[in-house]
Amino acid sequence: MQVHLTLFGQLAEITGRKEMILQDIPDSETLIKTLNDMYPLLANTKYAIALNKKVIHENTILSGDNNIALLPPFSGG
Amino acid sequence: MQVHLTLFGQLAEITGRKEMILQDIPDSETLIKTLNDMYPLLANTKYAIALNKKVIHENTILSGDNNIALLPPFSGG
Amino acid sequence: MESQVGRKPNSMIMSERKPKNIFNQGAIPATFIAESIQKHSTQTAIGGHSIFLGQIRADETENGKVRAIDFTAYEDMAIEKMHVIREDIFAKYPLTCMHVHHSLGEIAAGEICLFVFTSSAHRKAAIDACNEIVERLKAELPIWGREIMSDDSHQWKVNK
Amino acid sequence: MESQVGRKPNSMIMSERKPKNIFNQGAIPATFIAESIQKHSTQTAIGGHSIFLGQIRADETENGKVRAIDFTAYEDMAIEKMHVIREDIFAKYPLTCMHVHHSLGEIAAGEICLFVFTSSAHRKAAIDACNEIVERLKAELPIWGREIMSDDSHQWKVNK
Repeated sequence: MQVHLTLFGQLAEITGRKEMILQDIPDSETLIKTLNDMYPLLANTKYAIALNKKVIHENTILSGDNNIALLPPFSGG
Repeated sequence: MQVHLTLFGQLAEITGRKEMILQDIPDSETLIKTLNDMYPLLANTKYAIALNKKVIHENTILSGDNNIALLPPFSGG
Repeated sequence: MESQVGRKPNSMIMSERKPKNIFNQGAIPATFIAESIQKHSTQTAIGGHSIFLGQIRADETENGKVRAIDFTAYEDMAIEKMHVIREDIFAKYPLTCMHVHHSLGEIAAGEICLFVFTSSAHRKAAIDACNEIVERLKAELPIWGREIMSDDSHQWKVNK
Repeated sequence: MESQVGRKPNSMIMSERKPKNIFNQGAIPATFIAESIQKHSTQTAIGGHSIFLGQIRADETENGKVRAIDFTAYEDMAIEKMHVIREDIFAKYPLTCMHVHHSLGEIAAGEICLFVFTSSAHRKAAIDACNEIVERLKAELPIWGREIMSDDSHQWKVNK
């Protein structure tokens, strides 16, 4: 499964990328593991995963149509 | 004892006067009784008495130097 | 930065604060509020401002529709009392600034008659202080509003 | 008066409200705030306005002194989430109006980056709603602030 990611804030800074396409990502747990292998600094960074603009809290099946975003802790206001 | 009164809001309207000088007023209870005799509508009107810009809550001796004001319920803001 | 540190509330500075006139003849213009906000841009220790504005409502009452409120006050007492409130608020909250303006005279429906403005490093102090000032001002300041109806009759405003 | 009655919140009207863009490129000018206040003078059912303004602090941190914050956001998600907050707030409080503006881009110390503005007939609804919006906005909207130091190094802001 190919997924399209958008990265915000310090996550874009750590990875050097604001967008990313990854292959063979069936679910959100696989996504996290894959990202941690690619960017070890991410393993120590707190972030949430938003699927179609809603934060997910459990392992979730992903599809190519999903809008996936990695969100560091919010600091607006 | 002669006292000088300032009247505000609806109290000035009821009495038709913004200021008043009254004779033989030794204390605040006498002041209230005298005013009620002069202006019966005042007897049914809620107000506080301020002596030198502080509201008094008990019968208080008055002197000619006092700054006495009759204050209807506040409605600022 | 030194001038800001110097402005922080402490008991020595507080005892030197003088009573300020809070009264403004006529309505409070939006441009005055903007200027007041703008002046704080040099105070870079501020992180949050809280503002309360009182606006005259065209209430429908049993005596008709309110078109304006005519405010009068026992000004000397109100200014003295507001000074006590100001000292209490600065002692209770870590505020950077506090400004209070109340209209006198006839203020038309839709116009602003009260402007309370507090600023602090972190939002909670400014917000809580602003609310407390509004509550105390309404309960404690000798100010009276005469509601003027569209037929020019009037009745005395009652704060709830 | 009819247009105001038509603006009162009720479930039918609420379901028709569309998500509004809350983002503003650059700082929020005091004149914009004044215009926003001024526009409400025709709404004579309003008795109180509550305003919160977020201002950039020149914090002294272990990495230096903050001279600006550069804000970015996941705009689509933030606007959608703000819409949910707006619906919740209108359902919970009898508000006449609610406006929220947040800056994007680099905002210098002393400038305004957040403007929350609520209005109601009686003050309590406007004040409580304004506070709740600020709290929820900071906790729930995907917005990030990158603090830029006077030496142009940077660090990521953390909301407390």
